[in-house]
Amino acid sequence: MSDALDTIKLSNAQIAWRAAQDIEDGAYVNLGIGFPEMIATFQPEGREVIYHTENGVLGFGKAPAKGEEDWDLINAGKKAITLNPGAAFFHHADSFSMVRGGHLDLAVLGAYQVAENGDLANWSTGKGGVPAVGGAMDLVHGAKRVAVITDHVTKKGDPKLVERCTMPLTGVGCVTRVYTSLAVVDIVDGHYVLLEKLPQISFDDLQAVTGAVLKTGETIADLVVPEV
Amino acid sequence: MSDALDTIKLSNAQIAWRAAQDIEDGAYVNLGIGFPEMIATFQPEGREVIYHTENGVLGFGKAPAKGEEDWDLINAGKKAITLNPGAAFFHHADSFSMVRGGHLDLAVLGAYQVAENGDLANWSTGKGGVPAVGGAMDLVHGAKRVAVITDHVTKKGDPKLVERCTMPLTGVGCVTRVYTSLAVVDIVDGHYVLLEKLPQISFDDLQAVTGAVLKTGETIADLVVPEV
Amino acid sequence: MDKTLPSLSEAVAGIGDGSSIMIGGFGGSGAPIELIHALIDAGPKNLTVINNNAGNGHVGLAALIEQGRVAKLICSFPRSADPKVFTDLYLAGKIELEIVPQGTLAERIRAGGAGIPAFYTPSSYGTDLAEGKPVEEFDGKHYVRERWLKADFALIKGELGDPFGNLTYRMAARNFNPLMAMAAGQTIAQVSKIVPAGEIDPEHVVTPGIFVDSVVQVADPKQEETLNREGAVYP
Amino acid sequence: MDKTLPSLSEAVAGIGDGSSIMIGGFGGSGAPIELIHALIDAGPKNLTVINNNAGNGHVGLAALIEQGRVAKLICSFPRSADPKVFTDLYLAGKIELEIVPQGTLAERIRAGGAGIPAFYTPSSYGTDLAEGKPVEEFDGKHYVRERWLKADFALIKGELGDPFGNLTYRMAARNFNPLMAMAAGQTIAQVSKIVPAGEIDPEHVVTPGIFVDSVVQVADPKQEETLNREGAVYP
Repeated sequence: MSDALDTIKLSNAQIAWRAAQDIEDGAYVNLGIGFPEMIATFQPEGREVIYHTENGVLGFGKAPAKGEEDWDLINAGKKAITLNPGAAFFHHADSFSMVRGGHLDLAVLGAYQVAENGDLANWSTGKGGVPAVGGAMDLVHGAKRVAVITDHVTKKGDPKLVERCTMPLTGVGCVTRVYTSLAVVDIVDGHYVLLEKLPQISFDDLQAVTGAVLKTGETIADLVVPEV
Repeated sequence: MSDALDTIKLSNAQIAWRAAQDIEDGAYVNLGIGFPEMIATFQPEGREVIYHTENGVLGFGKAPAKGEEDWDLINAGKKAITLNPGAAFFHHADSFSMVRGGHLDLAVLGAYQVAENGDLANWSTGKGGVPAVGGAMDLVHGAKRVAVITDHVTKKGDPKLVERCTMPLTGVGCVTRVYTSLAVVDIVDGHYVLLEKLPQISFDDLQAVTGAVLKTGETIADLVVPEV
Repeated sequence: MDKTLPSLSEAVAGIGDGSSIMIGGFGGSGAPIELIHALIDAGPKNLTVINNNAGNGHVGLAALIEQGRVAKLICSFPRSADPKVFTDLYLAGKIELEIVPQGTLAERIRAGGAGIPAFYTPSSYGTDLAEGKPVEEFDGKHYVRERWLKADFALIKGELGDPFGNLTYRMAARNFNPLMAMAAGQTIAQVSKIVPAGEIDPEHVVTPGIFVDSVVQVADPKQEETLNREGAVYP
Repeated sequence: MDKTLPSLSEAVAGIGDGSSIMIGGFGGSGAPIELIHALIDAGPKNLTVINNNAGNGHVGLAALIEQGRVAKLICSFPRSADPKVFTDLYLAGKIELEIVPQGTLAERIRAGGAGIPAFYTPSSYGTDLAEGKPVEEFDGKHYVRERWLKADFALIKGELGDPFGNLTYRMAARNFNPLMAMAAGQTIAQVSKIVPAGEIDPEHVVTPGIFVDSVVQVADPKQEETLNREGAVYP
């Protein structure tokens, strides 16, 4: 099963592409460090999205050319960025006022596990090592919508969409939508609701690799993503 | 007695002059609206004092010439001010961070009553009308020293320095020094300690118009103030 | 992205009866007089207004109160040279008043904008204004718990504004304006000049555009103080 | 008023063993590398350091940790490309770590500077990081109570500074610096340039001088990122 999934599942870039399609024109968005940052690459033409980074920049743009980096102008992932017209700098308390105060339209984060009650685990595997949380526990509160992008299953094939998280929580009941390598799923009233799935996988096969019941609405749309 | 006091007591300007002598070079100071504002007039030569006003200005200077007022540049008393070099503007939350956060060296306020435990009543007579508190309840907390300037007695001759305030409190245990029209008094461990008195009044006469016991230290200095 | 609007009337058109409105300014400095007058023209009533003061004379906030539009005022200092309009209504029991220490008012609004539902402050401890509020001791000192303050709308006054809603202010006219911009469902700013995006140095932006919903230019804004010295009355 | 000092060594001379020190910066951006190196030279140990990270490579905060001067670190994210110095000491149980969510860290520091002893935040509710902290429900949602954070000293990095201690910052190097300036008993700032009083427009001051105790010029400050790419090691 897991092998079969590997041949049809979306790449990270494709998951990012799919998530990018739902970001409306004029949205204020924070993209988590790493994988979620890729979403900005796929911003649809004609839409203006204002990106926020925790370390005090609103309205940043693409990465600078190599050699053009200014290390005072970085994002939360410590990568060099550039500014778009209309950008602003501010300190960390103002930055997290934007986050916590409900001013962001969307935050997109990665996940170790997401539960059907909206709980998210993405900061610690709970296995020791050096703990590090960053801004994740703040980002899951306040943004009007919190979405997750993730592989549908772990490398071992275990479900990442579960009934209850077994790993240390980042936030409680915070996630409202999950974009996976196989499907797009909303979280509504403590249940998963399947919105889209890859046409190559049957509902039953998808349910089999999902750790909680997938409810469905009137229709299940095909999850169609171009090669990117 | 009250009539006799009237002939010897300091004027408001003289009380302000006396308070001004204790403000050290380099101090950050907030002067309450009205009477306390007069203290800035008597800043001793050679001392640089940085004045803070609640409405978001640090480092303001004298009033502008008549006709030169800019009504966007006012103090908490809504009077037009000017800026000294090194001034800064900030919003109200930052301004009260300076107040509440212990960054001011001194706040000087007027008083209806001061109690020997440091309680201050200066915002409401408790007699109805329109209540209005402004920044007084914030200023009494946070400044490293809170001083009061006041007539020693009310117009009716009642003591303003009392054992316990009978009027609505502005703050609890906040006042550390009182400059009156007859004396300079510290508040130490819940008691008044007389530091200076006008040479024209005897200790007993001063005690008679004071509503709580005046303790004394080793010496009582003469309160000597020029005509101003 | 273009948050600019062509007229004051469009800017306030969405404000309905019963709305709560933060209005910037400290006395006349930073008061969005033209937006308030547009609000008077628009007609909503039964408003809750959050402002440091209660207006002066017969313009701006005083005029809004005089027109009987304000059911409740949350402020720190409703006394001043000429707050007659408010005083008369208050003493007649026709307007509700919540008095908040000025620093607490600022912090409550900031907390509303910052997603902090409650905080502790030393201000007002042991006074009548702390009555009924939870008290806690930290490190041997007593503090009063205060709740955040939010509003449906904020009417604020800036100096420069751009299409993204980035704002600067003019001198002490800054006061409550940047805080209120953060704490309202919809923030409407009048500015002396709308400039193209990028013209405000990102280092000098005081209110980032994320806090602002619409920007309208009032090229030569009137000062409450000046209007009152001229004896102006609105409408 | 002249808060300028002629040398880094004088700026850090008052920092003794066992001090708590806030150090500005987010990663290398805004990190006062030269002040940290002067602190290494000065020699105090058993320090508690508050910083968003745990340093990188063998310069700045990482070097301070490597020299065994830091007993405890309060931070949000001690993981990064090369935090080997911290990681090794931590896994060997030789350094204490308090992990704080980044927004809570910023707000706790701001609260320390603003005289707010405690506040409620939704961040970390229901997680391991909220263990032992009071929880309260407001309007049907749960929040965790967090305490202010203060320090004996703050070492921060600005762009321009004047003799009054007024500061500006450079781009995203602002980050925690203005907050830490507010929350320390003594705030020591390195700036790229000291300018005469009045040269920083009062509208553009980010940290008003009241929050700053001393200012020292480091005309050409090094970036941690650049130093690490060069493989620099301090001392």
